[in-house]
Amino acid sequence: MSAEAFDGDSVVKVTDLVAGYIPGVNILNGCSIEARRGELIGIIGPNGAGKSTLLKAMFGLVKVHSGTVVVRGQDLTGLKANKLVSRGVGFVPQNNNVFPSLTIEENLQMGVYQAPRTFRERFDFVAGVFPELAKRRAQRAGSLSGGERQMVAMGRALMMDPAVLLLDEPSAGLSPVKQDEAFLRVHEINRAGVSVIMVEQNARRCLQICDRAYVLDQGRDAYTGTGRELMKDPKVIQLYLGTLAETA
Amino acid sequence: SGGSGESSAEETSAETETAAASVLSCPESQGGTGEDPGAKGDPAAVPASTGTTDAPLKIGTLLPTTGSLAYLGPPEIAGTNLAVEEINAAGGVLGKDIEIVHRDSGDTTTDIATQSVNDLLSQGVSAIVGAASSGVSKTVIGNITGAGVIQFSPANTSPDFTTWDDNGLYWRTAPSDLLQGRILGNYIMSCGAQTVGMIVLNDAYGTGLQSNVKTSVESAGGQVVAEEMFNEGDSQFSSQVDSVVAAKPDAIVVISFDQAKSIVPLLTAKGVDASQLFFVDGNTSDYSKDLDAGTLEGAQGTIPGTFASENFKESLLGVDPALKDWSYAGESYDAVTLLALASEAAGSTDGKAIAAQLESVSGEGEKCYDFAGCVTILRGGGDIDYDGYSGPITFDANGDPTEAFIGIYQYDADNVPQPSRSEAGKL
Amino acid sequence: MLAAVAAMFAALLLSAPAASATTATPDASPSATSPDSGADYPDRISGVIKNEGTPLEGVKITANGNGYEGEAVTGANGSWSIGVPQQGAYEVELDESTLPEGVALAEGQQNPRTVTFANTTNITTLFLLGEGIVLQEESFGSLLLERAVAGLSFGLLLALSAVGLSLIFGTTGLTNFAHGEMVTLGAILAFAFASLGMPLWVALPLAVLGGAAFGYVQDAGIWKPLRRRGTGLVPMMIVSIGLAVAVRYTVLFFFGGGTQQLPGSQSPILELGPVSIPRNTLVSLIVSLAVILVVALLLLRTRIGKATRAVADNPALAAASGIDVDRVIRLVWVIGGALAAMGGILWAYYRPGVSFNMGQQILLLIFAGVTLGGLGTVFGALVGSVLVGLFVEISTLWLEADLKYVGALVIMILVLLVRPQGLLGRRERIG
Amino acid sequence: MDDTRPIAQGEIGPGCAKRDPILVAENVTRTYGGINAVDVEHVEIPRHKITALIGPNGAGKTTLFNLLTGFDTPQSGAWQFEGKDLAGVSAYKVARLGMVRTFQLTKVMGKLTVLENMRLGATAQPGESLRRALLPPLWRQREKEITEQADVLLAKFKLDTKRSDYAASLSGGQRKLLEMARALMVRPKLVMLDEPMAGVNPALTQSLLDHIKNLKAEGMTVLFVEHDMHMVRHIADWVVVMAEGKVVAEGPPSEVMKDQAVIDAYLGAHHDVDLADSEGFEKLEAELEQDAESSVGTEPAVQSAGASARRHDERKDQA
Amino acid sequence: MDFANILLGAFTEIISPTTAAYALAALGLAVHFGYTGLLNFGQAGFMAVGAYGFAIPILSFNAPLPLALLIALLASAVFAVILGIPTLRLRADYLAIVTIAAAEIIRYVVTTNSMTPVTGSANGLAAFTGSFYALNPIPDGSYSLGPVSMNERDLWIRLVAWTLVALACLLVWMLIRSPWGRVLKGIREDENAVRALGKNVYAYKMQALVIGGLLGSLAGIIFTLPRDAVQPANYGTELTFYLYTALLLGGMSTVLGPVLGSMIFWAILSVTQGLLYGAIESGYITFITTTQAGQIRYILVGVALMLLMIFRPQGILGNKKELSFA
Ligand SMILES: Nc1ncnc2c1ncn2[C@@H]1O[C@H](COP(=O)(O)OP(=O)(O)OP(=O)(O)O)[C@@H](O)[C@H]1O
Ligand SMILES: Nc1ncnc2c1ncn2[C@@H]1O[C@H](COP(=O)(O)OP(=O)(O)OP(=O)(O)O)[C@@H](O)[C@H]1O
Ligand SMILES: [Mg+2]
Ligand SMILES: [Mg+2]
Repeated sequence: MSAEAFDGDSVVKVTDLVAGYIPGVNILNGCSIEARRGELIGIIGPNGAGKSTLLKAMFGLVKVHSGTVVVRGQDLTGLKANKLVSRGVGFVPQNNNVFPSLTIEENLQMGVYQAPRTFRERFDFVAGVFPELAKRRAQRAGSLSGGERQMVAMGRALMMDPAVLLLDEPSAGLSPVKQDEAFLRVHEINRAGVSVIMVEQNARRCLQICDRAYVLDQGRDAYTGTGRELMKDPKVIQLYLGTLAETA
Repeated sequence: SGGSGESSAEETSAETETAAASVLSCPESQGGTGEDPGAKGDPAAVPASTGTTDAPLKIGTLLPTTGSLAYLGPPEIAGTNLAVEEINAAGGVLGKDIEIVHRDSGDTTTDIATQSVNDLLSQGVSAIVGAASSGVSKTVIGNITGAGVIQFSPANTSPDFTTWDDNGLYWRTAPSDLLQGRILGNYIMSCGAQTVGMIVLNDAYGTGLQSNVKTSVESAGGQVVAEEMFNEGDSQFSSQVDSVVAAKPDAIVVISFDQAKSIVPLLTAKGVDASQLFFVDGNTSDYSKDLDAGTLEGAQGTIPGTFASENFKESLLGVDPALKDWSYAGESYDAVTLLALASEAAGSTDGKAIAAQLESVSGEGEKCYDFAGCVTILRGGGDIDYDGYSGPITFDANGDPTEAFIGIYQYDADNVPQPSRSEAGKL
Repeated sequence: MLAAVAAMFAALLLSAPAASATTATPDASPSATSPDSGADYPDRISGVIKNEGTPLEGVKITANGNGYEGEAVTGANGSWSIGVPQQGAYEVELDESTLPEGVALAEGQQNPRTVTFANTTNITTLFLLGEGIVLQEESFGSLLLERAVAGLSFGLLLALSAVGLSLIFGTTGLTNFAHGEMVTLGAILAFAFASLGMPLWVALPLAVLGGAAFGYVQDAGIWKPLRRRGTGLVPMMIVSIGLAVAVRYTVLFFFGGGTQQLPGSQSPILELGPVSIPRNTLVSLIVSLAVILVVALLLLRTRIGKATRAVADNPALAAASGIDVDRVIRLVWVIGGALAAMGGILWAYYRPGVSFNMGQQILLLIFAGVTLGGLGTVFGALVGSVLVGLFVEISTLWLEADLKYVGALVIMILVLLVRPQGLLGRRERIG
Repeated sequence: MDDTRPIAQGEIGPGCAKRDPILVAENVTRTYGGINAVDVEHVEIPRHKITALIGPNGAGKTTLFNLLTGFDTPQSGAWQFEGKDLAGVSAYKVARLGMVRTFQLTKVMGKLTVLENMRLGATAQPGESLRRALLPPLWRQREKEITEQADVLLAKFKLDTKRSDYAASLSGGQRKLLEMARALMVRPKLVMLDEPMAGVNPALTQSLLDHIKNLKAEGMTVLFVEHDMHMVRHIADWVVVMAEGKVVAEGPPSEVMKDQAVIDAYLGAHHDVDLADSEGFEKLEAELEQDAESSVGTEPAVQSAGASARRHDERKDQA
Repeated sequence: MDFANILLGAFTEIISPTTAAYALAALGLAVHFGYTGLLNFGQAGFMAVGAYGFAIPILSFNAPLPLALLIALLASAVFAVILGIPTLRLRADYLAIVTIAAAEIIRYVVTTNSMTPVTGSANGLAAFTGSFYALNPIPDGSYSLGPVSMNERDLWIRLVAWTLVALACLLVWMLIRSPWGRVLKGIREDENAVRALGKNVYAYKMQALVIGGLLGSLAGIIFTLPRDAVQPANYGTELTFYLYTALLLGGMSTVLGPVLGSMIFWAILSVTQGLLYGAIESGYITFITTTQAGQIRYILVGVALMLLMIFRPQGILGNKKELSFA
């Protein structure tokens, strides 16, 4: 699934990205990451490191001061989000990731907004991943539990069928089975040819399935390596992974 | 205008025979056109003033160009401008051309009047002509008269001002509602109505007229069977119209300003005959562009003052070619002319000094009808009695006119009010 | 002074014959109404004698006072008039023997009576016959029906404007105080096009298009740049107030402060069973309802409709789903502008009248409707507005007419007390 | 304070009685439309213990929190906190009594600084009453104490560098941390944490666990919802499992996590499997696919995912 | 065109009692909206309650000044409480409409003809400030404040009005920087979070509503004093809009913002008028008449308002940073 799968050409290449919310305060200070064809990239790091900011900046939702975002050879830096969607980039934000007043089904429809014809087919796929969404398709997303919302958000992204998928903590709030399910599906999608960049605080699980991972700290990519390498790196463990899972 | 007056007279009498019993039969129209009050003086023949002044007489106006009474502003402003033109053509007051400064009064919702007044006062005006609305006048009267400046309204009809504590500085050319209301009420009864319904604007103007109409209707033995109020700023009147019509009164009085344009179609649609409709000065205007021909034929209305003469209308159009209405133009013209005359008589442009002369230039003395004529007499040492476009104007000590004509108009088939008769009254 | 008045009056009278020379009934002969005495005196006592609405001819009246006695007999139209030499108190008496058989003075009518006059030249006194004045009462049921119909029409009309407002609010979160001016503009444009000589079927659609264009221009010129800058909703709300003021006075500048009428503003009343309703109102009722239902269905069913709700919920996520947020909002402004303009035209026919502040005058009621129904929902705007319309009209059965908006506003507050999210609004989940 | 006496009184099972309950709920039900969100017959929360509330998504955990703390009203039910009946008591009074909760979807006061957020949590600040607010001497001293207390907590939660930033500028995980730290400012008797560690970095989580254990030592009772089983195993003294609104299992963590029903519905058989090791991965996959066979057709859907992703690529390449 | 005179006009407006009244009312709104997040669009209603609450006792039963003042303040507190009971549970946007409605109800009720003996209906009430001016310790004469000259009466009302503004600012400033003020701000941000921390949100909101309302009703009284008249039409929604404008011009979560905003608002009104009329009267502009100038002026005011909000949405004294987290 890993080394042989990619042929070396880079699908997403972020170079020296500097970005921030308020003029004068940079959150990302020259961050560079790359995802090659068919790669599953994990991004981990402490809270407030700038992981979400990185994804948002790549997706045109945060102002980029300098640096470039190149997707499949095209420079897409600072393009509006909906333009990125039409270039095959999908994104699941960390917070506020559903449309509360739309029903579950309508939320999922929004996932295929630019290709409404594929709805049936994609919906069946998502229903397979999260059967509870299909069962309650007419319920408004605003009334869902935290985990259910997360499923809707994931479901919306799975609907999209993008070439590159950016996920911000997709497993947060999901029960253990659902988390495993989610990781597995992400992995599956990835195997089907979609490049995935995934931010996770469930760091071990993330490192277990990803091809390569970056550790982000204070707006920079501090470490990088394959998932397994990082998982074993004592410094990474001490600073970012903790030992809780091991002592168990 | 006499021609169309004739046809309406025929129409009404024809209807008296055929239509239902509720149709009224008013006293015959006496027709008539507006006449100039009297011969004008010759501006070229005015002798030089004996007095002098350092500062020319400066008059401010506080008339509505915005707000709900905005449509009343243009004729009033034209009236004042016309007067100023004529005064200056006759050499001005105390040897200097007079100046006029216009400011917006807005309406009571905008509170723009206070600011305009501050501005005018800071420019050193001796008198302020305005406001049109009694409500606005009330908010500024303290400010103006407190500063020793005359407030001279061409259109306030609220009786409250008669007794206002104004240092003798509040004056007006419009007669208080008392007279118009009495005459209208009485006139309606003389048309054979026994029951009257009223749709009334709830403000100083509307309720003042309403209570006087009601008094005279009741004292004649009739009854007001429906009184429906609406507020300034209301814009749909169906409930008021419906409940007045439901009481089936013989006559319906609409006391409003511009709102009549919305009220009348509702009334006539409900089957009210035009001859049952009576208007007041706020809404006795030309509806030829607004209503289908014949809609108002036979309806009647009252306007204080004698009928606006063709001459006067023409002169006004010379000042403002866009004018459509003449309401209070005469009163405004007279206000400025009286102020100028009083200033000349006082030999001063000080507000208090001018006010002290207003009563005497308006009454007791040799009749004269414009600035040139009057000032000629005045400078010749005579005593004058100015009679203006709005009536004979004789002030009492409260600053109110003591006598006035109320013109009664009847609508012709084109929905244009035509002079029908005129009644004189004293206050 | 008195002499002067008399002279003035005489001058007027003198001018009269000239004006009425061609009049069929010369006004110099008041005898056309009745033969009476004292025809030359300017001060007159007069009246009309009617029995159950029919004028009585030949009834004799006398007036006595100030050393003068006059009498008159009623003419064919029942009127009589006695001229008296001076104002003051007179005793006026109706000669009951001259009344027809079976007709008598009504109860409580003084005869003879003292009539005093001062300050005016005419005084009228009525002798009521038969039962006197009979008050007309309509049954409560028919009054209620009448008000309900009026309220329904008014409410639907509000709803049309309210839907536009609610749509804009729902999509952008903006409380648009300039919506009243968008309503006004529809009517003003219709008036302008019609007065250019266009037939109504051209002028009215053009005005609606104009409203849509105004929505477009507004968004392109103001709201989109503001969104770009990330301006908050409250500053935007103030901008909308500024816009409202600027537009209102621009309209005033060009249109003037008066009320004007659109062609065909006077319409006959149609009787539909127990209900009577002006034709224009009926048409506007049907148009409103149809348009609102179409808009609501579009929003619920179509992709773009769902997109508007998605943008309302979360613009960033909407963009992340591939929705062109600016385009959706632009569309909403265009539709909102068109609906407001349509509302304005119907409003101009309903009142009837076009004036520069007509939209502002109902803005609060529009807001009340939208709020009562639940902010941001189309059906809510419909239901809320109809309720507001009904309460405005029906409350006049008990309240003074000048308080008629109070009833509706109180009801709105009471409903929100029970349902803080409005009738069709949904409560948000906590936690 | 190592209390090793048994927590339950009598037999352990769903709804069993506790030796020293701080919170007792009876027949609490809440339905939304047709859904029975919460239908708890009986549950007791032991005093001075750390209790974990776990269960699948949508089990009703958050709703139960809402009901118990007065943010929502149940269709029926009664519950006592330290013997006081709380049904119908408004949310702020519940908090005053010493039962404070956090929110799963964080609620921070965005335009207040992090420190002000913390200070707002403090109790017994006389300056919060209108009358005393105007007399600073009456509240300055207390304010100083509060600030000290806040600073200690902020340092623990790694928020000290953000102390004077607006809370709106916090990252997702930092919000979670602030939410929890703020609740601790109240010094409640019972603190109810709704997924406090979701989104928090594991290294930090680990360092916070000791802090939570200390709370117990200070006499606090903790009830928390969490999906992170390492954490549950590590600090919980007792675990309550909810599913479809009901309490389905209860017991010490080690026992409960061996319960087959809990594993099936919630944990999954292989949640400990290392996915990095390809064997483990396939095991898990097979397991999940087997589960899914009963539900909607996963297999073709997955294929179609792959297929359409490829199509996508082709589309782009043509462009 | 006389620029000195235009500036003089603007200065006159800046120190006028009406501006002081706006400042007080806008300060009340700052408490409501700027600090507590209560989108009260009924401040005109509070002003009306103050004005009528002051005038009616004096005119109806000859109440002495302090009693009238007390009644006015009490009335507005009661109004705040009555208004608060149904509305404080509402979301901000619902609250806005309901408070507009409540203020309009007040206005309709004092306008209705059926209560003329008490309220004077649409004519309003007049001649009730005698006792206030009787308190004037300033001897008769003409006084000048900078370039503006005024009589003893004008000076007295200005002194009183601006002293009140200063006191109110001080009060609000002290309240807002206290822990009490912090709770208000917390409520503005998220009332459920504050509730979860054990604060009685409802009571705090009510306190804020009452305090802002009291400031509003004081403003209503100040507004009527120089006019010696209350007019119901003065208290329409427009007034509230203008108050919000003043508040936002200055900066909504600041103490001095509302004061500065009111001054700017009135200065804009005055300067646009001065420039426009000046240009027309001195012949710079020939294509419009002074009749139209009143209308143009409002167009300019509207545009100026928009521009100010577009280019400085946080207000003059506001903190730009706050806005980036809408
Ligand atoms: N809207 C914002 N305005 C200003 N600063 C922000 C904003 N959002 C985040 N920040 C700051 O940017 C930094 C990075 O935030 P970001 O959300 O990218 O962190 P993260 O790595 O995703 O953390 P977490 O794991 O907690 O989600 C943090 O210090 C945060 O305080
Ligand atoms: N307002 C509401 N309307 C309709 N359904 C609701 C509402 N609130 C909650 N529910 C439903 O009730 C169920 C319980 O929700 P709850 O939030 O309590 O779950 P939870 O156990 O906290 O789940 P999670 O672990 O995902 O947070 C869910 O299925 C949810 O969809
Ligand atoms: Mg993040
Ligand atoms: Mg939950």
